[in-house]
Amino acid sequence: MTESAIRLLELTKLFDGAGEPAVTALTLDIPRGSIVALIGPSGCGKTTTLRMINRLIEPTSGRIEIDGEDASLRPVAELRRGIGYVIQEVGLFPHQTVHQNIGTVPRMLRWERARVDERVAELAGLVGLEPEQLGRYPDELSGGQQQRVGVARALAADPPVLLMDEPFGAVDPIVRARLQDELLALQERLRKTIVLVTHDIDEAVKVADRVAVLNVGGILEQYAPPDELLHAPASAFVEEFLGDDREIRRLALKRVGDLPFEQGPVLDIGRAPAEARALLDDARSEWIGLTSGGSFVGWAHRDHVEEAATLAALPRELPAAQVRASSTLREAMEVIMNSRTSVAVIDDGGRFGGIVTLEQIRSGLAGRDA
Amino acid sequence: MIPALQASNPIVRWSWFVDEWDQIQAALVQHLELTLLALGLGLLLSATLAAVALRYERGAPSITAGAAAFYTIPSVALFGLLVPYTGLSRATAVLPLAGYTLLILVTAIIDGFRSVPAEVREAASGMGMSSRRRLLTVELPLALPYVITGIRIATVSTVGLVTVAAIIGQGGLGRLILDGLRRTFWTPMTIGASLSILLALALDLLIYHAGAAATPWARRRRA
Amino acid sequence: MIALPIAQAAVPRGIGLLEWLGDLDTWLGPDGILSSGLDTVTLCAAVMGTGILLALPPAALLAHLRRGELTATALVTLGRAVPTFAVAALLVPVALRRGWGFEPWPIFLALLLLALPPLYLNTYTAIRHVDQGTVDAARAMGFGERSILFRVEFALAISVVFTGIRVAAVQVVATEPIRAFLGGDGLGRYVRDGLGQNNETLIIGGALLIAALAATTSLVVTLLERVTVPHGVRRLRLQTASRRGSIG
Amino acid sequence: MRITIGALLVAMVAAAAVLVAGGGDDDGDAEGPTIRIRGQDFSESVTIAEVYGQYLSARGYDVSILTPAGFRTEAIEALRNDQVDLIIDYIGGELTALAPDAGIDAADADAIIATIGPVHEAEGATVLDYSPAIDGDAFVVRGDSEAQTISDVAALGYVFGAAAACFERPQCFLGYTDPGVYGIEFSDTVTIEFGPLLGEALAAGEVDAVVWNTTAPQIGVQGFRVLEDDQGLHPAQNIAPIISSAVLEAWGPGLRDALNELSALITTDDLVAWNIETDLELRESDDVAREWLEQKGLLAQ
Repeated sequence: MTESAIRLLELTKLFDGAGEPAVTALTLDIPRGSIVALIGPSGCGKTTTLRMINRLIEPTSGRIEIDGEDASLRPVAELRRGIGYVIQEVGLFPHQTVHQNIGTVPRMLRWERARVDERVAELAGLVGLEPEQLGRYPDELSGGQQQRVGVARALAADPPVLLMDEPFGAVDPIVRARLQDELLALQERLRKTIVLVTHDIDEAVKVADRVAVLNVGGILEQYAPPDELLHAPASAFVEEFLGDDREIRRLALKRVGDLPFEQGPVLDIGRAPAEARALLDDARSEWIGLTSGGSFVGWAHRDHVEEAATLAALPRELPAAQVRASSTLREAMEVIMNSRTSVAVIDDGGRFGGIVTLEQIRSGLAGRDA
Repeated sequence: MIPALQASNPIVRWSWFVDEWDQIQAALVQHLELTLLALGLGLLLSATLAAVALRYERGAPSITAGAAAFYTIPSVALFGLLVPYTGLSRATAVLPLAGYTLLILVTAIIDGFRSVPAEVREAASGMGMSSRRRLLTVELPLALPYVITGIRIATVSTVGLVTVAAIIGQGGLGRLILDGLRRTFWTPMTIGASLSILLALALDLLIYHAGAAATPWARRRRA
Repeated sequence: MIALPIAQAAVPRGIGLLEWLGDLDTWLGPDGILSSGLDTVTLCAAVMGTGILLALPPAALLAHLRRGELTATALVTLGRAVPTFAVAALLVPVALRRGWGFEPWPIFLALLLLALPPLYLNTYTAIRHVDQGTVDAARAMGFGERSILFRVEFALAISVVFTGIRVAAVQVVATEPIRAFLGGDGLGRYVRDGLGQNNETLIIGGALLIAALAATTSLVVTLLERVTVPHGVRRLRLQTASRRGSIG
Repeated sequence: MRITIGALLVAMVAAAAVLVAGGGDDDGDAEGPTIRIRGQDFSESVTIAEVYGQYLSARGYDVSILTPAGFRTEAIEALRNDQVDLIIDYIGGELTALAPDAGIDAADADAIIATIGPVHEAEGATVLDYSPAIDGDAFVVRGDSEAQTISDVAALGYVFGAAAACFERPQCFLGYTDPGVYGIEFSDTVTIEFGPLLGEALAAGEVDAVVWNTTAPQIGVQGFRVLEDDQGLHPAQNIAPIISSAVLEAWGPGLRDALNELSALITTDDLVAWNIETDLELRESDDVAREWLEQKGLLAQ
């Protein structure tokens, strides 16, 4: 594991008047350049933990080290300016334009105007905002656009650390999925240390490199990469929290391209029918796939192959299920089951890439490191 | 049945308007001065009280209740009570008038600051803004629409109330009204009352536009 | 020429406020606080009753039809700017010459003019800004326009309407004392007599009584609201109302 | 944008500060301080203030005629608080205000001056010579009344109307109802703001008798009558200037002489004439005063 960007050491928070601590002796290493998701039921102290990192809440005891330095010893304003902060409600300043919103921290850091403008334009491009939207007020944007502005604002001064508190909780599932993809793409380029609070296990599994599951009172139940978490829950609590379909969730972690390549009973239509018959016998299959010039053109049934003069003359059925190499196993499984067959054709931009069967998916899940 | 008591006494005798323009103008200026003084003082006091109310949540009800109680003291009585201390001076007029703005302005300022969404405050703090900077660049501008509405209401009612201050010789246009009442002379009464209404409307419009210019982002919300 | 000299008889100069208020004679009798207070309460109640009848129906209807927004604001600003004392004083000679006497018409009309703006504006604003989704839902459920106005819009707006009633009532009660300066009596008589006699006890005592009555009025309206308004609606206080210029 | 509203507020507060600080006129005159005159809040007093003010101004005195306000109480308080330097008041009223229990013959103007003079002197003001012009209290009834004297009213069960102040004064309501003086029992009483409303109320039959002033021009025009004060209750109400002693000294004896000369020239008829012009012909007090002064040749200096 790479070095830690943030270390929480025996962190405890007891709010005034509360009987039980909100966070109890939490110790967590957050590796540099990774995304760590904090997840758990409400009352598990995940947001409190996040807010202790940028000292919106001061811990009762314990320590937070950022780059090996005690966070409590740094001036709070300076500390926060070096940490991007994104929240569910976004919290854009309604009285400032998108441009002004994004430029808030650089202005506080007294950057020159031209440099602020340049940075704002760069960030707008990065998060996918149109230049003409920069002059608008937040009220004039959609929820998804507002959230993009929020992310851009948090990234404005290029902070090494980004804290995100249910950043996509307020947008609809389609936009949420797109924003998650964008975050991953962004992380691909920026390699920030990101701490993400979420209550959505799918989001945590999809986005995070490591997931910390917290129990009520901020007690750490398990801290592991998503696949390990899903495959081997450390406690009954985690198992219950992940739900019955946790194995299915694991399907979301692997892609079709990760499976061993399988050509399957597939032939070019220029080949002889006899070859096809031999292949069908070998594979004990009722159907044979036909390709032409590297593209999949359809399935033909064994009965027709028996009488056919050429493969090209065979009556063909178009494939009911198609996936890409980049599709997750979960997507592939859904596609196959919806097609009422047991096989999907891998098609990447017209190129035939092999086939994937339910059997393959099942065996792919069996081993942790398949 | 009543004999013609007086010389022709129309609702407005326009020659009087022309002849006495100096007097009218002076009254108008004095009216404006008193209104601005009362508002300025009222705003300072309200800002202070509202700041206290916002800082000590538990004190807020007593502060608004106090302002509300002050509002119910009849202005005539208040002017009368102050005369032995401050005489027939501007202070005698301005202090009660400023006091009457408190209820409206304190409420408006408190509402304004309470309207600032918690997430906006949190985002500001999370970005490392000092509380002073947050107050000036985030909370104050966001509270402005409420404050401006409060100032508009306070202005309009203060302009009306200033006329009452004529009984202590500081009335501006109220002077004309009182003069007309004293002689059952409609012209000064009509002119005094009409100009007072016009002044109120003009100031209201002015503040509305100043407010709109100061809060361009609220354009859509204002609708 | 009439002088404004110093009081001697009924209320001796220098009598303490508590002493004055503690004297039973101050309260009872034809000029007593109870009778004067009743005078004031009766007039104010009449003004408020008339005001509610005059202001609420057109405000509710126009708001339901979503018409006359500018007119509402303009009228109300105008109403607020009219100096009540001038109006009342102007009406007195008119009333006298027409044989209507000093009271109650001039003061009644002047107070009515004072009460109408907050009544009208709060009702209008409240109904105008009832969530359109709720209204559409009611319409989709087959509510008639009349039911929508009464059972949906007015029901949801009632809390803000009550705020208008409270503001109007307090203003009316606090302004009614000018009646004492225009040939009438009521609670304002103590302030008037105190000013005439340069007697601070009377002025302060009178002002306190009026302020107390105004506070009581506010309380009574609040209690009325509590009895009338369903709990769920009360919490719905339209925040926008105050920003849109209604008072409360 | 924040700057705009901020600037607006700053400007407002700054303007307020300037206005509060300002207000007082500079007295650039070498000879003496500005003489501030303020009339009380009824036409006659306003005109009188204009007459004295314009007169002094024409004679080279530095004069400022303030907005009329209040009545006697406020006028005396303003003199004491150095908010005004010269008032012209009615001596009978002064007596009831300053020495209500003096026990002198209230109809004797000299006796009144002898009583109120020292009271003012002690407070730094000087009562100058009184004028022959009198504006006394008037017990006024409609023309068709059976009464000739105030005593006659006792049998009539009248409704009585007067300004608030009258009801607590021995020389007014208390005197009318005092069995030792007039002993009248009114059937009802109404408090009426002092001025033309008294006449309106009387004419409308809302009241049967009011206490007004003898120079009120409406009395004649509306066909009312002033009843004879057969018990001699009403005090002498000559007008007399009362001036800040310091201002009087600063300007020297010329000012005293000038004021005394003017007072001697004003008559009761002049007061009535002025009131007719201001309250019936609806002319302005400053114009009325200037015309009278011109007519008397007092502005020609």
